[in-house]
Amino acid sequence: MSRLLALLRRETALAWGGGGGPLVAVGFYAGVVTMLPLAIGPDLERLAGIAPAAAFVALALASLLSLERMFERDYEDGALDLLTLSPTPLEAVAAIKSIAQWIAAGAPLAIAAPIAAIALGASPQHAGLTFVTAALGGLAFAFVGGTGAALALGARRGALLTAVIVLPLFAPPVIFGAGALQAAANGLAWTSGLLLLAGYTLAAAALGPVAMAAACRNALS
Amino acid sequence: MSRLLALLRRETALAWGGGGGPLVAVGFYAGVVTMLPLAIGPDLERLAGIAPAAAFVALALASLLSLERMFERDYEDGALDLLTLSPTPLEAVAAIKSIAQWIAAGAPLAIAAPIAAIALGASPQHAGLTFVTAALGGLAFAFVGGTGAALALGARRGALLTAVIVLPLFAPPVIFGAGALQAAANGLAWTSGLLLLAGYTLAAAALGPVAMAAACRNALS
Amino acid sequence: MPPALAFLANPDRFMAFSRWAAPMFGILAVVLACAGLWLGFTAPEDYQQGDTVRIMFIHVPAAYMATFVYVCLAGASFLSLVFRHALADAAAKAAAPLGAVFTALALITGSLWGAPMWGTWWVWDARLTSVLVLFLFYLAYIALRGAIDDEARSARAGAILALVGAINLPVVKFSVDWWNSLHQGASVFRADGPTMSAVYLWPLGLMALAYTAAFGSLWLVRIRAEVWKKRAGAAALAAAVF
Amino acid sequence: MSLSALHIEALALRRGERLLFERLDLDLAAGEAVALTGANGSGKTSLLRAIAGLIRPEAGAIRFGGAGPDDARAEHLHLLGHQDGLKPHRLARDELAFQAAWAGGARLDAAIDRLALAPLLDLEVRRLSAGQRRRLALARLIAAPRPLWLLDEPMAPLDAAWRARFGEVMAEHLAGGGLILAAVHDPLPIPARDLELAA
Amino acid sequence: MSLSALHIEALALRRGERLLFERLDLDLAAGEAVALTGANGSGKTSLLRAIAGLIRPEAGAIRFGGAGPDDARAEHLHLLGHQDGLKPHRLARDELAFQAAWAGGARLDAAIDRLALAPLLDLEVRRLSAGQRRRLALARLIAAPRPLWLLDEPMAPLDAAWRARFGEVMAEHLAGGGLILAAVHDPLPIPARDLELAA
Ligand code: HEM
Ligand SMILES: Nc1ncnc2c1ncn2[C@@H]1O[C@H](COP(=O)(O)OP(=O)(O)OP(=O)(O)O)[C@@H](O)[C@H]1O
Ligand SMILES: Nc1ncnc2c1ncn2[C@@H]1O[C@H](COP(=O)(O)OP(=O)(O)OP(=O)(O)O)[C@@H](O)[C@H]1O
Ligand SMILES: [Mg+2]
Ligand SMILES: [Mg+2]
Repeated sequence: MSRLLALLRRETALAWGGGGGPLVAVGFYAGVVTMLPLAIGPDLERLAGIAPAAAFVALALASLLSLERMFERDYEDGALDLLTLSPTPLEAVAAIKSIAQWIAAGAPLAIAAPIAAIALGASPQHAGLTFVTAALGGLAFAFVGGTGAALALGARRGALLTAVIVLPLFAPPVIFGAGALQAAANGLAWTSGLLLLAGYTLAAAALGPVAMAAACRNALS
Repeated sequence: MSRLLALLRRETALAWGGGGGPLVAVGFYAGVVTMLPLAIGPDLERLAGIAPAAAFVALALASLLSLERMFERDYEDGALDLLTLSPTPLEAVAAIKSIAQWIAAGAPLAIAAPIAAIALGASPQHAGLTFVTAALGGLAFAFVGGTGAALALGARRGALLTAVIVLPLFAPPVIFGAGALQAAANGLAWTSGLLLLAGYTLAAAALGPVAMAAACRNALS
Repeated sequence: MPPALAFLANPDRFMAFSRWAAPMFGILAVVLACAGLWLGFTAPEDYQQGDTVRIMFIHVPAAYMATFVYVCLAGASFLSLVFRHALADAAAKAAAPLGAVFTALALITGSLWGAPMWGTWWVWDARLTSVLVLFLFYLAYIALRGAIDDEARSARAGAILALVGAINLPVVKFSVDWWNSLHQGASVFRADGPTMSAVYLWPLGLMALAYTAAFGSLWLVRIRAEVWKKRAGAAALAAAVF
Repeated sequence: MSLSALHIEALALRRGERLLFERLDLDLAAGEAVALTGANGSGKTSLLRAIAGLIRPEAGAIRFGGAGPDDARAEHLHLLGHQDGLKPHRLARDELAFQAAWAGGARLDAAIDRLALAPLLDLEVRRLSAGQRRRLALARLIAAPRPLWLLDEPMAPLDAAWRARFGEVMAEHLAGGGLILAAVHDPLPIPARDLELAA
Repeated sequence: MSLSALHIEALALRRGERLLFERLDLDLAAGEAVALTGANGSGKTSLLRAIAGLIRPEAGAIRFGGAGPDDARAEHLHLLGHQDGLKPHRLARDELAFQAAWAGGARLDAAIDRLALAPLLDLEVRRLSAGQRRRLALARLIAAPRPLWLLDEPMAPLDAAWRARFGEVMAEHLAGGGLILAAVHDPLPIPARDLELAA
């Protein structure tokens, strides 16, 4: 138990990136969210229309940005060797890494998401839904993204290869999550979207660690 | 001269990421461009409205994703030491790194940009303008992004800190570039936007290398 | 392993089998394609779509092959992961670019068809989007394989990705359907009423078989090439002095 | 310490297309040290990694006395490689605490004491000199007692005084029933059998 | 070779809050080698980096005979540190070609030959053993002849045979009028003066 806690603490610190922590994550998010209206121009109606979607895409991209650190550093500097030499199965390590990723990036971003959406002109009455969706979506992004990051290990690649692997896997949560938000904004039923998102997240949390562990073992061998 | 060529070759290869090359870059781009309509929904008119802007923001994010590799690896593995011990001034090294970044990511993305914009529903008649804007914008992103990457060196940070430094600097090219595209789409005058973008790119190319070299020397000392 | 696969799992038997099977499939594909195209081009024009309806004979089989090849890729990947069999991996590696080509063909012909029919090259409708994601998956697989030098590790990483994709692709398909049903956009073009009379169904069926045979032939050829590449590599290494 | 021996039988290792060695045998009992020597590229590091279960042998068997292979690898051995897994931008204190906790170690203070790490704890790992960094990496051997030590050139960056002191640490470990397999280019400062890998 | 000497006068170096050493003097003439010794953390690496101009001295002067400091650092010295600047995922061939070209070296074939790198060129750097990787890093010394070699524990990962051969390479360099300053924990295989940094 204390071993898992120590790992969680380390992984969170590494994912957090030392410096600004959530401030940095949220700053990035805010940057993306401001850039879109800058690019589109200040047409209020158009902005409000895409606000929840844009917030969600920004969340996905922010998750993407932090993926590279999940396994690659540990792989190159030998820490992944240590992580395998322990009673804790590699699957649990992978799960904790994903959760730490979420704590450092997903959770602060989920808190920022409703604010960003409102800033882009979405109605405040769905703030709660936005938060829940972003939190769930972030968790899915962390597990799915980790799988991509682990697969890209040992490849002569770059962050871009991870991104290419991960983006198709990000499609369903984006559709479910942004779809639910979009539906809520249009006064339609959004529960099914949320449920599907929860289902995908659950499945990702169950299968992701297995794939990550297999990919890591493969990269080390 | 052969020294600069060798550096350009190495940097391009490193930025390129070995494997898939432009395929990977373009695949990422395609992924980002796909995600937006997934989130927004298939409303053609709405999509067409944001198409050029989205393509441009995707370009900015793709540039952002590859920044971390520009200096950090060289810093941590000692290659930056070597790069300073040469008759070539560090400013030239920084400029070449930025250009390599553009060759590996910016140029293929500039070629993909018109295609992506058209896929999102923009009118094909502005494909040429989209290409020029994306190419210029990509160059600006490379120089500005490199500056952010160099400044973040040695900070206990993460890709996110680079992003936070860089995003405000990315705002002007996004505004000018996407603004020109938007103006062209609405049948307005777009030359001023393009000129401003070109001016910003020029300024970035002139000042960026100096800032990068100073930041690198500082990180090493 | 099923007996047929177990039989082919031996590289020598596989090489002997594919040596004549590949050209046979190739000839079959040409014959079927000729028949299909003949029937297709002599079929009457569609009263709505006119001549453009003939794109269907290129497009629909390509779209069907896009998924079929992925099933082959995932199956081969599973075998390669479980049995660590080099031939299964060669099969997976060989299938991916073919699948990407079929998918690209479906996308391109669909777009070409869409321009006259829908007045646009592309809409974000459920089917189109899921095909695009499928295409991205192929690209991801190819990029991953290309980026890992070590054969064994490249094989396992690719296999894991292919299997992850096999789980994800139905979800993508299902999710875009769900998403589309929410926003009834201007994209329900799937009016397959008169399109599917027997005059169209026959050439379509023949073309589908032709595509399948062509895939079979190309797949075998590419697997053979992989096997040769491996043998050549081993020979060169044996010759080199360390 | 529930690991009483290491048995390697007819081991063959392959890296890429190259067969590193075949039919390697080794028996290591409690209290024994073996110095693994051999030319560069002869497979010392690969052998240590194979024992740790990180690479799969081409042929042959690796067995542990007193524990199953999974157990032994999870709880009864330390692998200290060329790469020490320390993050350059983290504080030495944090890295040490994690590595010790992860290995299940409770003797953190003893390790800090023994390796004189106290003045280094507040520095970032990247500021440490090569020898200081190695001492930090060695700390988990002491903080989390495990019987089998697989060491890859453990003393190269240490100065003469620290080589001697680490020799004492190894001698104590052997005296307590430990097992040491160390890949080295210079002789070990403790009595040890030699196993030479032919290139 | 247009660098005839290295003069260090009353040098003081500070890292963070710590003053590493003060009033250090050293004169190194063409054809001479100095073995820089001292305890871990005494400042050997820091001194080499200061000579290469990467860190700024607290006090004192570093001068080169026959060239200005900028010139000397740009063209007349090699620094080979703990960190070799090789990218793990690139092919050895590519890394070698770049490092040699960057140092302005035309004698790539001689380096490959002398260090027996030919069979390694098609491997990724991360697959190389520690000693092989060091040989790859040493190659630029031969590929791009420069008079002053600043070496930081150059031979630690090399096996006995390669230590001897690299000793020959160093001896030749000195015979050709080169200068060597090498931080070491073990004696150098060539005649060398000793400079010990007190901790
Ligand atoms: C890029 C655009 C397009 C894509 C990606 C696409 C994709 C697909 C896919 C995946 C299928 C299912 C094949 C199977 O059964 O496995 C299909 C079938 C079909 N497509 Fe397309 N399609 C596109 C454009 C079009 C257009 C423009 C038309 C005609 C107006 C069209 C007409 C059909 C028909 C008639 C079928 C077969 C019958 C059916 O399943 O309803 N497609 N297409
Ligand atoms: N994928 C690969 N393909 C071919 N050869 C490989 C591959 N991976 C490793 N090798 C080779 O396997 C050998 C194993 O090296 P290993 O690191 O085990 O040697 P070592 O005895 O530890 O050497 P050193 O004393 O230099 O540390 C090296 O010759 C290396 O080049
Ligand atoms: N920012 C800093 N703050 C405090 N101390 C520092 C800082 N940076 C480096 N040091 C210290 O400066 C000293 C310089 O170490 P240096 O690497 O020069 O030693 P070295 O003689 O090469 O040792 P080794 O033999 O272990 O390689 C070390 O004690 C290190 O801890
Ligand atoms: Mg080794
Ligand atoms: Mg040192």
